[in-house]
Amino acid sequence: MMDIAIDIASWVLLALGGVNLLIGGIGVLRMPDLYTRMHAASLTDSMGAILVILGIMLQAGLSLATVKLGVILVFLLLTSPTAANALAASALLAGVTPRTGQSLHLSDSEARE
Amino acid sequence: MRSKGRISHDGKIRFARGEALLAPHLPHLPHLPMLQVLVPLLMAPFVLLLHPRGLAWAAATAASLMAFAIAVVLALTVVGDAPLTYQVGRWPAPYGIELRVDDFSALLLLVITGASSVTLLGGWQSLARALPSARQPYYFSAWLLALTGFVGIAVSADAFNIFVFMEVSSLASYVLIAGGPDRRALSAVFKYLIMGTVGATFYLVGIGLVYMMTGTLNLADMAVRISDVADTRPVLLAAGFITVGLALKAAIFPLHIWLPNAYAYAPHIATAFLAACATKVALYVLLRFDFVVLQHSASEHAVQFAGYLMPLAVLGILVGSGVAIFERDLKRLLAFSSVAQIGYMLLGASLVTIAGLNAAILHMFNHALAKGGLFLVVAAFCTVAASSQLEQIGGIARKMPWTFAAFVVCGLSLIGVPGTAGFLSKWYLVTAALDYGALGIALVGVILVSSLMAVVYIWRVVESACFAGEFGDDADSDSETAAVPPLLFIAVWIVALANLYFGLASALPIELAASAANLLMGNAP
Amino acid sequence: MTTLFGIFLLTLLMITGMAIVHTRNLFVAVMLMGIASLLIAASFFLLDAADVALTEAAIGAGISTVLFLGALALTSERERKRRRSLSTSSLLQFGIVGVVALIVIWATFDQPRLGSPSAPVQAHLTPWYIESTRDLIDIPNAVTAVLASFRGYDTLGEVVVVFTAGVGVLFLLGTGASSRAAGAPLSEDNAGLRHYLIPRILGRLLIPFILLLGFYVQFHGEYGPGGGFQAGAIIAASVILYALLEGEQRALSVIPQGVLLAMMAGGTLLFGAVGVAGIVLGSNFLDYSVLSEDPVNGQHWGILLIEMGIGITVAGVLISIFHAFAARATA
Amino acid sequence: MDILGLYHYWIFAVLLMTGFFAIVAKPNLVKKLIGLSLFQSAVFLCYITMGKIEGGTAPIMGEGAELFSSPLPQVLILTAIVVSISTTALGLGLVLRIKDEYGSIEEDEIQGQDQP
Repeated sequence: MMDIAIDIASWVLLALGGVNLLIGGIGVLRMPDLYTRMHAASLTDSMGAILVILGIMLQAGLSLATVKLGVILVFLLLTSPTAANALAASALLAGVTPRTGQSLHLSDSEARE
Repeated sequence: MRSKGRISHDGKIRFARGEALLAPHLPHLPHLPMLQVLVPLLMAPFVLLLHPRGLAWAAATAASLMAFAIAVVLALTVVGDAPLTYQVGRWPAPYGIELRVDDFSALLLLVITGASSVTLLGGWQSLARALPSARQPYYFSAWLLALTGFVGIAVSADAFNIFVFMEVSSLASYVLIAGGPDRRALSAVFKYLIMGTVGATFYLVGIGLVYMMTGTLNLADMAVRISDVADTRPVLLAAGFITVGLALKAAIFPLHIWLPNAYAYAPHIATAFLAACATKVALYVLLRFDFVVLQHSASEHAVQFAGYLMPLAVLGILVGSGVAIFERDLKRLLAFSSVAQIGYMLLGASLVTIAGLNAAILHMFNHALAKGGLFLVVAAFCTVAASSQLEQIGGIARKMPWTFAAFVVCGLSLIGVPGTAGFLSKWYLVTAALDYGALGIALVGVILVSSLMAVVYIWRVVESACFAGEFGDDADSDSETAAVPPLLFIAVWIVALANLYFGLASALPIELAASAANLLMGNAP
Repeated sequence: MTTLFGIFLLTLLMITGMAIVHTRNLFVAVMLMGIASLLIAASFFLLDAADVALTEAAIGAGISTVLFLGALALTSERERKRRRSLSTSSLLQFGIVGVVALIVIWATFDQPRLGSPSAPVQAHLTPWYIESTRDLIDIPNAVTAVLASFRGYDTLGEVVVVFTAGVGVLFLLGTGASSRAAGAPLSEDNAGLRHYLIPRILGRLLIPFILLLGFYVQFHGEYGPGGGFQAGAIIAASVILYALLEGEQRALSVIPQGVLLAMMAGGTLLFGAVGVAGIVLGSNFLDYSVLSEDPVNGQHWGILLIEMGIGITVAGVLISIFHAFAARATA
Repeated sequence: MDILGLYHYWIFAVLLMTGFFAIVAKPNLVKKLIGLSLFQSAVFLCYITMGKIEGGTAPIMGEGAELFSSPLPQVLILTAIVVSISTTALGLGLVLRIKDEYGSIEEDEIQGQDQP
């Protein structure tokens, strides 16, 4: 009984994580400029990673694998937001300005003109 | 041996005829095939750390001379005798990597190490002028690495090991060429890098497919096991990939387009070294693979090999010589002549007879002598001339008559005038072609026409060196010995005299080439 | 299931490959190349090649991407537009490429199928390698045994290739140290990411762990996936990260160019010396069994030492190449 | 069964030629090197595929496993990967020098400058 409950919980987590990542992917494709795209990518990425790893942890049960997964999770939570931060900061430094107002609704080539 | 618990080794190192003679003096004789590679290999990192002026060159030259000495001993040991084998790490042959020095590889080793030693010996001033002193250790280290690569290919009996050393030699050759003073050296090297890597990767695909069908990488083992699967599609495809890949590396017409610029813009000394051995090593692997592994197994292979490569060889001979006639730059002229000479070697091989192979292999040796000598003379010319353009060297014969005389000797050898080394291989080639029947007559015609073309382009150089102005006025102001570095002068004449010597009394290369040809056609000596 | 997943990955890989060729933005192409490397690495993992997967991920997706980006920063990010998009020559090239691809596919029908136990690759040499690894070398990882002992000579050649590349790049570009006055004050240019607090703090936190991972991979190569090449790449990555965060100059003062050169040469020489020891002790080159009274123990020593040599050379070369590239950017 | 058993090799063929196309058709030098990397990666895939054995595990002998995939192709490809990155590094070094000397990394522009 317990096993089935854990199994169901883990699959729910995995599915939720997968959906999160999918939404992130769609966001990257659909958003208009670099910053909004990064917004889509970084947030859903972290959330998706947390959910997926929790799901796998439940699958693995109490073992060495769970500990390793925990370490991976900590690593991901540290690095992925930092990478996003560094990327955004460098973009700003390189002169990519965030789009606001009307220009948000224009396509790339229109905005450039 | 202390190694207990090891499986027995069936293929113990065999001592050859020279053992009784040399063994007391050379305790490392059984290790010589390995030392041949190790001497330059282990010297290269040392050279990198030698920064004081000239020391890197001296160390590199010493290593190169030592490698040459080893090659001579190896050649004397294996000539007409059983090959020397060496099991690296003492692992038996198809499992571990085997080194194998037979007559063919011994001949090639002589060419490689000899070319490296003579060019390095004579090249100090020329290279010192071309390179800033801070970069010299890198350059001489790369030189030894190129030597390591060429030598490693020649002694290896393992298909994948050949690939690894091919890459060592290629990467190092790129560096050697990129040291040229002209910026065009860089774009030439880039083209060479792309085409060379494509060639090596094609070769890798080819041996991958053969490995897939036979499960082995050792060339001898491959030759045995391939007979079961000889006519399957992957093996046919592998033969195609290997031939095209190595043809790229060997600059066989029409895949030669990287060669003229690479040779023309490299430092003169590096050109002399690479022209003497780089393409020949690739040709060596091609012949080895095609004749030892593929020829006897794939039923149609001999026909295909001759059918595809003979027209290419003939075209290469004619086009290479033809373009050389109209080149205005001496180095490019000689580079196009190299394309033609590779055609000769290929023509001999594509006859698929012992006589043809014999001519091809002997021509490898003789062409290295002639072309290496010619490029060395170019280096000597360029110590006073601004560039190797024909106009720039006008009248140089009056300024440096002795160096020019060496040029004429090597040029005659390239043309194939009796009394020089080049004559012998051309004579063998003509004889081999005449045995070939009706088509053979046409081939002899091609050889004669291209020899006449060689006369024309060598004459153009002689003409402008003797009769055009430029150096005529200050001919007396500066003596020749002051203009040409003495070491370079000596090196030039060593090669020129070798051209004469091997034209008259050349027992060793002829014997090596003859038994190498027998070996390739499957008749053990 | 695994096969299907493999096919899915490979299909993605094929699409990525075509996108790489198609895109005109070189930056995008490099990023896609990184993705392709990771896809290949994942496929290798499914094909039971853990060592190769690790190497492909560390070198293909990691170091190679860094080098390409370094080069792009100094050249240009976009391919120039062609006027004629479809000329006869490009159609011809396309045709030739297509025909060759079809020929290769045509040849596959005679090949052993994926995973076939009767394939020559499995039947001929493999059983010997597995058994001998167990009996004569006595380490769990057969890949390390083949790499370091049975075909150790190939590996020596490979180290020499890396060394040659290092020599070549330093010859072409000059060393990182020589193009800049030593001890120059930290300027905007070579200060790295010093002004960015978050990456710096996190980097300081991570670098020790990356180094630790590098050493783990180095010394654990006999028991699991790993070895000198991977470890060298990881250690180089940690130094490169340090240089990115703290600036070129700091990184060079921690490991000066002279030390890097000594590492390049020393690692290769260490490998060679272990091999020569075999000759001196009365056996063949690269025979480690004579290094100790017990041949199996000797093999362990030999493998440990040459893996160290590999790691040192690879780390030295990769860091040197990075510095040579980076010095151009700031010069 | 052919599809499952040969798909890896087909992808190898397609990738090999995709990379080759980039090498011959693209005039940008960096793009050529990217194509070269792709070209070589395809070969890695071919080798690793032939080493796989049905139902085997990675050739690391732990407890339990009895059937191992072949270690030899893996070793060869470890070597080839390193060779590939070495070539790429040297090629990029050349590209940087070419950019310095010619101010361009497009093949036809460079050739145009070389012709007087």
